[in-house]
Amino acid sequence: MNISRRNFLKLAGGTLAAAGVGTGIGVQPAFALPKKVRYAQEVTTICPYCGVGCGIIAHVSNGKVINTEGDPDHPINKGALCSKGGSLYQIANNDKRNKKVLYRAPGADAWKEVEWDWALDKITANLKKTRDASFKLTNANNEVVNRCESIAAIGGAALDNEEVYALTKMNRALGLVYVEHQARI
Amino acid sequence: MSAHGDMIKVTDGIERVVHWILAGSCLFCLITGIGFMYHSWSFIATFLGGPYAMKWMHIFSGLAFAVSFVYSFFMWKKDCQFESQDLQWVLKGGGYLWNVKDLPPVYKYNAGQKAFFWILVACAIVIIASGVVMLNPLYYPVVMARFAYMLHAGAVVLLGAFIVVHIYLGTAGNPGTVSAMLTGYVSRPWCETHCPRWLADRDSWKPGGEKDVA
Amino acid sequence: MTNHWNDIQHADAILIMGSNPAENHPISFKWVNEARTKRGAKLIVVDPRFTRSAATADIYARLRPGTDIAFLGAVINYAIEKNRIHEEYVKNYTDAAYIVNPAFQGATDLDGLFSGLTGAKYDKATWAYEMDENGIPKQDLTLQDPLCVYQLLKKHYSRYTIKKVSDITGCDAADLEAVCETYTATCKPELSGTIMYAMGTTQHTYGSQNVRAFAVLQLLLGNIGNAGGGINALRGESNVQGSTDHGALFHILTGYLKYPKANQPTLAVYNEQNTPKNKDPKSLNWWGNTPKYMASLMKAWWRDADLETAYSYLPKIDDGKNYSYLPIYSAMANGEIKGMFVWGMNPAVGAPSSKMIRKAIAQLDWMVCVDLWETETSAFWQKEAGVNPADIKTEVFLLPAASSMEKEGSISNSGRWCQWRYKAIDPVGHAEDDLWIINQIVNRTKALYAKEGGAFPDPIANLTWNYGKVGLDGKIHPPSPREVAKEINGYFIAEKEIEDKAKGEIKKFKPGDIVPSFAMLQDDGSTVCGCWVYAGSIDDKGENKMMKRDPADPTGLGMFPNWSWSWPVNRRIVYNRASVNVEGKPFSKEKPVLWWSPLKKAWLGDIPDGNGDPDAILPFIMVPHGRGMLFAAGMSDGPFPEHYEPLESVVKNTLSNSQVSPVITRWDEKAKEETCNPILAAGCIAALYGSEEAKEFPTICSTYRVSEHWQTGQMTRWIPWLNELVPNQFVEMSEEFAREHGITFGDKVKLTSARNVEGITAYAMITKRLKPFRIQGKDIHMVGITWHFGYKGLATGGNANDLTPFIGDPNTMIPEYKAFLVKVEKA
Amino acid sequence: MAEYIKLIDVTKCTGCRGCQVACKQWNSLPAVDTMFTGSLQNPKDLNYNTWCLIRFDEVEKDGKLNWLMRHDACMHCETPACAKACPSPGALTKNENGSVVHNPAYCIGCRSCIVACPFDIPRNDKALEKMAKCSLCHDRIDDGKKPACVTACPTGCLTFGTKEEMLKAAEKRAEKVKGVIYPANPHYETHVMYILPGTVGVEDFSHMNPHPKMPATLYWWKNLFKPFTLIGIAGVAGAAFLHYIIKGPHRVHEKKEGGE
Repeated sequence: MNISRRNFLKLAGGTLAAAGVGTGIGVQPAFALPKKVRYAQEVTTICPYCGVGCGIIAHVSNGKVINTEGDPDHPINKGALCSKGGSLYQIANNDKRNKKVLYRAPGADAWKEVEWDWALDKITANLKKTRDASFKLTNANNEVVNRCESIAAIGGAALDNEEVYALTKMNRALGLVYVEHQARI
Repeated sequence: MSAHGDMIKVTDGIERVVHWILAGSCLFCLITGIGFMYHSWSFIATFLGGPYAMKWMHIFSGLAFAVSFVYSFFMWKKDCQFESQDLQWVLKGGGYLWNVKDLPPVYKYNAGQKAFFWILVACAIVIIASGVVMLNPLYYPVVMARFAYMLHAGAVVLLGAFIVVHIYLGTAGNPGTVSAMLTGYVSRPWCETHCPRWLADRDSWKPGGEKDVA
Repeated sequence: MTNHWNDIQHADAILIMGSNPAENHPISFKWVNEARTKRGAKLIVVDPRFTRSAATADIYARLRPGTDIAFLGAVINYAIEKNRIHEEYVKNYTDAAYIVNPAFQGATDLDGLFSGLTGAKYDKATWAYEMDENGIPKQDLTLQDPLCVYQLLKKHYSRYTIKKVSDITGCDAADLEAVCETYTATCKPELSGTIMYAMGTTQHTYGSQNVRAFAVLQLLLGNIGNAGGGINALRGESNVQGSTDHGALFHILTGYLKYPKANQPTLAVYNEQNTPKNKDPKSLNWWGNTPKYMASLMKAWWRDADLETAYSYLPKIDDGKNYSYLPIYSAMANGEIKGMFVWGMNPAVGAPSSKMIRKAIAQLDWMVCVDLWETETSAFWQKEAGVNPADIKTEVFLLPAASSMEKEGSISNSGRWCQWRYKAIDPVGHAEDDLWIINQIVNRTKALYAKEGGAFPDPIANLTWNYGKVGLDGKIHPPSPREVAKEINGYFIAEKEIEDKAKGEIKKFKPGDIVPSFAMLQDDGSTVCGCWVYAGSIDDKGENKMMKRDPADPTGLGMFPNWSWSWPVNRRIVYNRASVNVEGKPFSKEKPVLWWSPLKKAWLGDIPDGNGDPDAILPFIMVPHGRGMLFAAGMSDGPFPEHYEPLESVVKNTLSNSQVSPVITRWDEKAKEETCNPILAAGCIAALYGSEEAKEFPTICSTYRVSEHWQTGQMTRWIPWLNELVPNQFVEMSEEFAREHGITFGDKVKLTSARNVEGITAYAMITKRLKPFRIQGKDIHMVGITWHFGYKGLATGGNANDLTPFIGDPNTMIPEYKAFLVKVEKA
Repeated sequence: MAEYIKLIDVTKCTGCRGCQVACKQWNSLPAVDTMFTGSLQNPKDLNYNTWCLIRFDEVEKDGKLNWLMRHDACMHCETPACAKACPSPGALTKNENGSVVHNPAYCIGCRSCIVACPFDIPRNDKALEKMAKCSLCHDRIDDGKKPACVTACPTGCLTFGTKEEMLKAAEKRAEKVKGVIYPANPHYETHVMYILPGTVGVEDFSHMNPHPKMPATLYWWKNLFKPFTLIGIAGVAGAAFLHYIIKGPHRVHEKKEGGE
């Protein structure tokens, strides 16, 4: 039973569709939901939650994710998804996401929306100030250490490989030694 | 009043209004109910603006039916008390089914009319009570709700049939009757035939009353 | 994972211990069930709580939190006593036959300790194999020498009898025996058993030894390297595997290269100390390649500097000093750390004793958080956190990050499959992907140092950061992950001719050529490689193998060699040379991972772990001696796993008089010192066995996760559909416990611990799935609480980590989240 | 077109609730405001925006704890009581593929389907005056996909296929795990079937009808009273007509009228 749009309109147009007067339930063509993903673009992605690495298809239409579901071709999950993976749609479509750069001044009791440029410059300035003030060329044993112990960098397990590689490269180039992420906990 | 000629007033205005509210709402409910019951009769809903609109029409019409029913129950119940000679009337087929001349004289309503009243009462109680349950079926135990749906329909079977009888006998079956519920007046011969005892009684209350009125 | 997710379907017995895959890795149950329906595999679940994994298990065994080693000790003892071991495997592929230094003394001789204890540290001189004149460990292939590893192991675990262990763990003896019987049945060469573990195993003071116990058991049963076997760590985050591969921990560089220490001033010294030596010709000793990988990494980071200079740019850590997760916060509390970057992490909820953590964070001058939503960490200064914002002087930046669908790049799952994900939509609002943010910070820092100079600017100024192509408009475009992926894979920067000994030909490479495999990496600075284990992820035509989507499965074993790419060199099962006997014939004909074809003179099947003819090399190529280690001298707390009680325990250790391991870092003792920072002093107290605190906090508590939320809830508590499923924090408790404490259905309870007397509240979930443990004749109660909740998000609730102890494993410093003491009362 | 069956193998369910979210995702159903219910079951019951629900029960039998998790959703009856009770044409229809589908456009919110359902599945929204329930994702079936819940199910608990295949599979599996097929009554056919573990009984599962059948009241209503309503009216009207033409109307004597 293939319900086409035309059939649907025909049905919607007339409630006079024939049905049994008597006692049985006649098989009737059902209404059809709009085929929401039929004309959408499919983009494959991998679930951002646990380490199983399930394949997910995001259906994209007009720059919006309109549906997400398990990738039936993916050998690990074969289309299956748990509750978390199944809710990916609400990550892409979520009112509460951070959409602006936020800044909280010392002692302030609220966020302030700021521009990227301003924030990045301020972060860089803070970074340099802290690094320069505490950079150690040698340790107590007079061994060369070239490190900055006053800045820590944590996290990265939710980043892509390329990002976390760049992050490690940056952290170590800055001289950080307090470098940790979720693998430890 | 002379417009009525030699006519006898059998119903007053309130009675007629209540009757027609009752009759109208009942018929409307019956028709819309049939529209719900038979998907193939969904044109009824279409004429009335769709099944959703029809749902509310059915409910409000049912409300009118219920109110007018309660009023009419108290209005007519006294006149519809059975008496001993009603049995006789029934045994003779009320003079409708076969020609019998010596019917016991009827007061205001004959046994058939009384029976119709009481069947209406019984069915209406069932229909209204079940209808109330159906308004909020989820507030009641599911078994009760299911019985409500069944009884609502079951009572309609009975009531629907009797309404047809009532309409036939009130119109084509007994010419001259319908005016009782339209103008309130019927002819004297009609009265002599259908409610002789009541007529006699009436004349005794108001000697020549009818003529006065006329 | 030594194996991968699809491979679980080949198991004949599945031991789920210290994990709860039905809830936390639900899709893995697809393959668990596949094994059960297709092969009739037995599912064994060992857990303190009757979890959703246990709901369908064939055998469920309960154990008191923190007694995993005792439990596994009983299984190991059973295997040895009943001779249910894979003898051929044990003799050929493990160190069972190696002779150990006669001066070594174990827990049986030293009442739970090992020889060499000096203060709070082991001197491991005696934990060594005896070497022959060629520098190869001495062996007794009869396994009868009382000094051989096998006999020492046997002696060590002889104390772990069913009866004894049942009394320690609280596990019913019949259940324990059923587990032993069922799991050790996989000792038959053709059978395999897999162990699925996660944080229930590792988040213990003895977490590393718990995993060691798995390794010992699997080696005895011959379950590593084969299909349906292995030790499989179920990783909790989508790319925690990849981020570890890329060196996001203090003690490693990319590809698990050891992090340089202050006493390794030059690359030459570093290479000398970190390149294991081995004289056994059969051992590949893969870490012998360390200089090549290190040189390629240095060239990736500081291309224009010579290798030694580049090495000098790397910050060095002090030998013996720990810079890991817990020390970060103790340093922060002490005011030593002034600034912090937080990349999608939420320590205000996730770190142990998190109330103290939030106070430590308040000591920072500035913090940069990069996240999709506001987290408890980025909002630690808000009123909801129970603080006065005006008192907190920390500057906080919250940068909006792109979600996984709003950028592209690869992530590596637990089974080491590196899978590419594509960009579906543009980031919401002003959000940007992390690479863009990192790139901005690096470029701006470089510019700032170029302009102003500063402390040791060379590593920043000279850092090779050639990402972002110049567009037609003359501007530098944001970096593409594809450029970075190429650097991670590696390419040549100088002309090079490399001789392929196997094929007897010479391969020529010119600058810009892709490095086809890590075997081609050079120690002379002619190659660049960001992470050697990822070398080969891009083929010589530049095709990114991580993007592959070919569902073909030529072996029929579900290895899908052309679906994405698996490190190393697309090998799907590591140590797979252990799945064949010395003649190259698979132990299991039914599910051969690989096999030697004498006709073709080649290995067929999976990519073999190390080339060469059968018996030419030993299978455990990452181990210097090439054999699986039953005796692990590398561990800080003993070469064999030994049971000790958790730091916070109401039970005396009845196996020895060593209540806790002597080598764990005792912040609780430091906290008692008068000089201790008050933040640390309050946050590090522990309710030790026999102390007053232990009497006040008599109930064992364990934290855990549920299927519907993730980690600290920093993502999932913003997802309405998931909050609908689990809207509130709750505490699981047995009906017996609830009765004793007058707690009834729908009540809220308050939990307090030695570190948090104000406590947290949660709903009581009274369940038949928890029961008191019968231990040493007493009923011991436990409760379980999720750690998904905090004060931000659409669903909020008590933060379980406000209760957890500040104590870590001596090897990895992983915090103890699974066994600590609390008091539960009706709120 | 083939007839399909969704088979729910309760022995394989691990209660991850992927189905619950997948259902909401595909059908664009908003989250419901919930509170802790004492167990993991949440929402507490099916509702207008929750068409499938994992129900959790803890049952101790023979000293063994059974943690039962059951995917509860529309059973898609062969003779759906809901559609039978429905007064609005097109609001509840049964498709050839076996799915019983509601169309909110035609639903008038009368709730008779909820009362009629032997499994207590449909739910209504009071304000919207609409009912809703699982549609077996018939729109996905049309596109050659499996229902969202089945696609999402990780453990193989939910499977979907043609009637013949699934009936065979159900028997095989039930035999293997010594389980019970539900509904057991061969005269009550549904397009959703369960395999229940043999260690517990149907009555151990909450919200499960041990003897599903079309309510007798509905049978009386639709199979008896419904035809008799029109038959009665038409019959009486016919009889009246016959009376009129045969016996004629009961006229009052004219001459009497005039004679007076």
